[in-house]
Amino acid sequence: MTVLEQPGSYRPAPPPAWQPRTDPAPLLPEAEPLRVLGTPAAGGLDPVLLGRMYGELVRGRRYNAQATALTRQGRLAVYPASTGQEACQVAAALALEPQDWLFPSYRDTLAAVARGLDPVDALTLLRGDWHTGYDPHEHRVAPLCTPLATQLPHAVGLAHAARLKGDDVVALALVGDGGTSEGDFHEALNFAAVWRAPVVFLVQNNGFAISVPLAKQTAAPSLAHKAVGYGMPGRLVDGNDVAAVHQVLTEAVRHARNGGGPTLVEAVTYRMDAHTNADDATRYRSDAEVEAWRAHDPIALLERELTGRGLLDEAGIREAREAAERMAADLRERMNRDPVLDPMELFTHVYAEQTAQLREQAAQLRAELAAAGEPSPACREDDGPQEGRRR
Amino acid sequence: MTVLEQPGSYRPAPPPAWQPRTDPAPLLPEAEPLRVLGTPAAGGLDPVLLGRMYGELVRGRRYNAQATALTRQGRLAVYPASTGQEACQVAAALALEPQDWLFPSYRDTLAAVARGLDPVDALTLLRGDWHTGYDPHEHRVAPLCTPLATQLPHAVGLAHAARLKGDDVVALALVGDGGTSEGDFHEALNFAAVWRAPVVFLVQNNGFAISVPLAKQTAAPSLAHKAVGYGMPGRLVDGNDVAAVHQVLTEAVRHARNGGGPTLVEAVTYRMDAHTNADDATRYRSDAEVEAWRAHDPIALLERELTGRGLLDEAGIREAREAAERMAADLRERMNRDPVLDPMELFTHVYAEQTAQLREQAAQLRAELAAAGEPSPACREDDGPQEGRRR
Amino acid sequence: MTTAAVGTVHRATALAQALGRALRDAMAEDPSVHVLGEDVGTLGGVFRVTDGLAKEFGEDRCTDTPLAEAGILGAAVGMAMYGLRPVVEMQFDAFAYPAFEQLVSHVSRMRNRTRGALPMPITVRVPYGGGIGGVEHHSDSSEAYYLATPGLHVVAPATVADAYGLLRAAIASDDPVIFLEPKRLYWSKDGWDPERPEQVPGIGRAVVRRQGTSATLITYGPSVPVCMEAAEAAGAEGWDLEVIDLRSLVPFDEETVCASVRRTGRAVVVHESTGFGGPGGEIAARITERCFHHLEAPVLRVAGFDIPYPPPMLEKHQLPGVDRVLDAVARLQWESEWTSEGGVR
Amino acid sequence: MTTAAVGTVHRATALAQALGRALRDAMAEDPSVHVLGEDVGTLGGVFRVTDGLAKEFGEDRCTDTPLAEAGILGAAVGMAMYGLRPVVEMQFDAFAYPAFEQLVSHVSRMRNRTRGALPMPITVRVPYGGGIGGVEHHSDSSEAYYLATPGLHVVAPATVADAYGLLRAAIASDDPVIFLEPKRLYWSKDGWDPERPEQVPGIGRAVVRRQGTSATLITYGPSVPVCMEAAEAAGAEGWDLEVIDLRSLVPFDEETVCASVRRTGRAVVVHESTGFGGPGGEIAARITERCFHHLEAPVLRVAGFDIPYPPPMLEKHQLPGVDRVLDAVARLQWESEWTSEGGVR
Ligand SMILES: Cc1ncc(C[n+]2csc(CCOP(=O)(O)OP(=O)(O)O)c2C)c(N)n1
Ligand SMILES: Cc1ncc(C[n+]2csc(CCOP(=O)(O)OP(=O)(O)O)c2C)c(N)n1
Ligand SMILES: [Mg+2]
Ligand SMILES: [Mg+2]
Repeated sequence: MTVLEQPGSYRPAPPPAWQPRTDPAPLLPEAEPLRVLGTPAAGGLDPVLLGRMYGELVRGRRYNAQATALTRQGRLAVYPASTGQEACQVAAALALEPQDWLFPSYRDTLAAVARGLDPVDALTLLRGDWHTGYDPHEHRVAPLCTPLATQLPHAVGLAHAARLKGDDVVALALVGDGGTSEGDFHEALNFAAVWRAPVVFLVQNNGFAISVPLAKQTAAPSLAHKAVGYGMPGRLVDGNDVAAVHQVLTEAVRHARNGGGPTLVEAVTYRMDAHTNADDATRYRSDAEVEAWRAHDPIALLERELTGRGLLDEAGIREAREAAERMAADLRERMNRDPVLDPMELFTHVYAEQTAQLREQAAQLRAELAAAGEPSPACREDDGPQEGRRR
Repeated sequence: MTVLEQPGSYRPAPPPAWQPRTDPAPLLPEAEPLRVLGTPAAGGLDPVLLGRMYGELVRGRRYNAQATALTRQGRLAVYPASTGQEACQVAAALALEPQDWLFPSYRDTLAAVARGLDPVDALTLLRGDWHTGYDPHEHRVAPLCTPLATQLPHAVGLAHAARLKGDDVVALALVGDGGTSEGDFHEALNFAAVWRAPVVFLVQNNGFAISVPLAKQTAAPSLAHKAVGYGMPGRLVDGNDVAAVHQVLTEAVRHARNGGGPTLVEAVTYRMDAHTNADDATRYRSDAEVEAWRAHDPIALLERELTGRGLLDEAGIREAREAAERMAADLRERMNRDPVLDPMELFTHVYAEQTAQLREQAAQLRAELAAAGEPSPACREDDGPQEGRRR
Repeated sequence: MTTAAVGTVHRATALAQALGRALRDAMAEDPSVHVLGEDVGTLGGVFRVTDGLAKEFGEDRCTDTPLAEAGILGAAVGMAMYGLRPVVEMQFDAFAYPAFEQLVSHVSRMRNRTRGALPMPITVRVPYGGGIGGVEHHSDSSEAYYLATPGLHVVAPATVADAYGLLRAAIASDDPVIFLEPKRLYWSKDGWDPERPEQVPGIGRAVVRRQGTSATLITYGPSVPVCMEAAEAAGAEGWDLEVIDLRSLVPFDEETVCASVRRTGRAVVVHESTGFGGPGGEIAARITERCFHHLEAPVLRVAGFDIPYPPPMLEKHQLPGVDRVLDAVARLQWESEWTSEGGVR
Repeated sequence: MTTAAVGTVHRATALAQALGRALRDAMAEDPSVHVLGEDVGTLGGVFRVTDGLAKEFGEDRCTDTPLAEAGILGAAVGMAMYGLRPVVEMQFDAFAYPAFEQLVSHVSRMRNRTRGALPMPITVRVPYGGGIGGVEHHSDSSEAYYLATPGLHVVAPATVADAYGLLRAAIASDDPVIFLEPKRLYWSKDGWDPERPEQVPGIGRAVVRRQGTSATLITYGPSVPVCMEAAEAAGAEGWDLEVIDLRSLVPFDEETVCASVRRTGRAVVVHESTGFGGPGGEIAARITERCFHHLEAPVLRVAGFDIPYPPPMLEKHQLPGVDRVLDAVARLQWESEWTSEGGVR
């Protein structure tokens, strides 16, 4: 049976014989965002996993703060913080197996770090260094994607390709509430459903696309309701409840892995910081709103659960914070070193084989640099494809 | 209150206070395509309207046949027939008020004709004459649109503009099942819902996008289920039941007119002819399937209803057919005359004011034509904007 | 308001603000002008160009749209069909690409398709070009795509006065205009007075920004200041350079350009966009076709390298600067060097 | 099979069939080659280029996708990331526009962005150009958009042998290739033998289709036969024209082109795409930069008018035909006419 032969494959039939392709009822999302922390369901959770998530959340919060600070020191060109959204970031990373792929958007540095990327490499783009500062194959993390929603069809294609090859690989793609309005969102979800590709879409609905609130973005009951229009299940989850997000994503990943096809997950969360360090959030939202969300902080929610159940004490909290500080210190230290970029590398990766035209232009730049007394650090005569400078 | 201020305008709230933007239940489509003909509901229908629809259906069927014949005589470059879909075409035209706008796709010549367009003008594009052979303002019919789904945001923008101006105008936009996969479909529906624009989307689900069956186009329970993801009502209707399509569209148009916003209507129908005269449908579907649909023919359905209720007899049927024959004869006759095109008009409408560059190029063509002994029929020195040749 | 106060104000008017002023004045004069785009309302745009418009004219006139560029431009088409004059903001150059089909297949052709019945008085504002330290996708020079699309006007101001005047002209135009805003000049000021805006001729007219006799630099948008600086520097080397600011690429002001080149006999086209297939090719070819026997040297081009726009830390190598312009001028065969090349002549 | 039989077969191989054969051979040799697009499977494509592939290799290798070009190309990006070699069919030129963002922002840049880690061995087949009586949107020559996008190769065959050879090369390339298929030549035949396909050099090599001494016609794709015909006709007027078929626009074979022009001293670039901002500008400018002192006349261009592609009944006026090419050749200043122009020289 090929991937495309689906059970009950539809043939058009006149209305008397018409049937829905699938039963819509099971595709509809929960009536309100799923919560686990603070509910009886939390009792069944693995304490080791919870502890790990706690450490990652604390580290992630610190990472967001440190990266934002680095923008003020001119060490980062820009930083779109995921402060307040750490539960989504961490749960996304932890829901995957090593062979799976993560497709982050430009805001998801943290998810990439939680998945194993070096915290400095993850910031390469944002510090103004090369566009992708890591080998995507190493941790199966696609480049941070800036054009909104365009990474979603990539995730579908990769998952589809893996399935065709018979590999056990699931792709998890992240997108914002604003990104759901793009045509690429629609096309990706439709392809995924038609191909039954093993892919999970996680919408981090943080209430805003820069300044535009959700009410101007959609009139849907919830973003998760979009799923039924593609014939895939929609799930709605409290995006600040790391256990709930992790549970929903793990279920969706398992469903995909077992051939069940894609799932759309909406995590309701909030962007506590401005859009980026360059944004002024007071222009479009009130402090009161922000404060209301602060009372629903993802770290606090988990901390409450863990301390309440005796799984975390003052020492544990201190330990987590200290680990986060160490990470931050290391990040600060390494980010304060100036990266060494080779201008000649501009011509190296445009094509597999450099064209005559680019050779000529490379020669021009090389001559200019030499004339200016700043020869290329790795000045090679041919400027042909070469290993990346840090590999 | 501005158009954009919607009741209950959403502000993000932490999940304990989370609510769906709207109740999804009323947005879901009927469980199976709505039928009116042959059901008790048909009893309440206006006999005059039914009679008019019958005449239009018969005329429409004949129009499709005649136009297809004209392709064989080389009088049309191509014709995408709507044979079998006449109920959708006719109902779409009749559901609108004169001030409303129709946005047809390339297959919807018939809807444009049913709305009042001259049958010959409606074929201008398809005969290889100028791209749009009519003034869209005259009958409020947008140009037949070839790039799939791209007309949908136009309809939204026009409806939105009319509403901003306080005009009582509804836009009805037609699209195929295949067209629902395009990003523009998604973006248009989303804009319409967010803006509460007075627009109705009619998907003619005829089972195929050229050769690609619906099963490879979507995995959704039905295309009408897509509506809920935008927060608009979805309706599912038997597309061969002209009374049912008319009823659903009329309701949707009224809803839009009353400020209720957009509706997505899926009409389940079937394309009886090949995709166009150039297509070979036997490559991708069986005769048996076509025959199954022939038993559910839109004209036969209405004929059965009308004759059963004594509203139509042999004479009436004959009369309708004769009227259709007269239309066909007139079409044949007028389409057999060679249209006179002015090559110099190529430069007339590119810009409001002709650029120096185009003036130069126009002069070149004029000289070439003169040298070849075929001067432009309306050879004017300036070739500036001028009235269309037939207006 | 005293003259002194006006002086204080106008010296402080940055290009971005002049654009905002143009939008405001156009909206005040003509109720059919509507602004739409991502974040143009409450926020006033990421570059604050539309700041205050939603407040002054209401959200129906200056509208935050859903995040979907094809949808925005497609809706603008429908609005234009109904008689409005939409001004669309694309947030950055590369984020205009999703709207490419609407632009090429509809915006540019609707008038022609309908034989004039449906004109498209749409202005598409595109913050464009590099030099702002923007990460990937925020520094594209995409004008080549628009140039090659008949039916569009393509405009790129370089001064505050032109920013105002050309945007007014674009909005007033009954044709679609791609309005390329040089991001890197958004905060530049040049003494423009918003209370007495100088008259800018309509779209399609180049301007000689500096008169000279030795050679002509032909440029537009963010490269205009670079060429002016290069021309100043060239004086020291004995070259008296003329600088032409094209202001609009379509329509192309061949007359002004060719008149200059026929006089100077030498020309360099300068732009930031990549060279291959870029505007410079068209301009150089056109000049050569029309002025061949006046040319002492081939028309040269100084452009971005034919590579994807570099990361911020390397972008200085991509941007045509004064040195590269002067290098090109130096290669305009001032000596008898070419005769030694062994050419046909 | 007898030689005679082979002869019968190969004389009957049309360009479209050779393309299908190239796909088939590539798929047979390399299991990572996947074809996807609208109607490519069961139907075999609207031009029947992919006929039989789904049957031979299964629907997972030759896949009818949903109707969404950005989705198709975007999925191809992901497939390429996983090591496949997707060959995407865009149904017609103008229907590639919805995929423009994926093409420009990802396909062309992914290798560069990732410093070589994620190459994009994607072939995008685009049936292009006019002359087939197609209604609006079915006859665009969109190569200018692709030319101006670094990271893409742009190829356009004109003969059956090149169709086969270049498509094989495109599929084998580790870089993305825009493969422009001249619709109007789909059914042309020129004696190519599928059993003994002649060797075609890789992408980036032009070919001199006709040697001549008076002037060089530089062209590609559907305009190649036009130029060949013009060259034959020119003989009668005493001109011995050289005809260069570029075969690929990117990389551009400057060497072959410049060598010819240096010899002939005169050149005309011919293409169907609109002139302004089209490939001809780049080619003419480049030749002039490199061969200035060998030129007896400016490099001229014969191109489509700068208008939206006309309706079928008028398209003959848009397409550069033999007469226009000869008119341009006649304007290459054969006499002393230019000296009388009063130019500087
Ligand atoms: C195609 C495209 N259009 C516009 C932008 C500019 N932009 C960057 S982030 C952003 C808002 C994104 O909102 P959302 O999807 O909700 O993600 P969030 O920022 O909230 O994480 C916009 C408009 C872009 N990156 N890509
Ligand atoms: C953007 C775009 N892509 C591809 C095409 C080519 N094309 C023309 S009709 C068609 C199938 C349309 O199917 P559907 O939307 O179901 O409408 P139907 O033909 O059944 O009326 C295709 C792929 C097109 N016109 N526009
Ligand atoms: Mg958001
Ligand atoms: Mg269909």
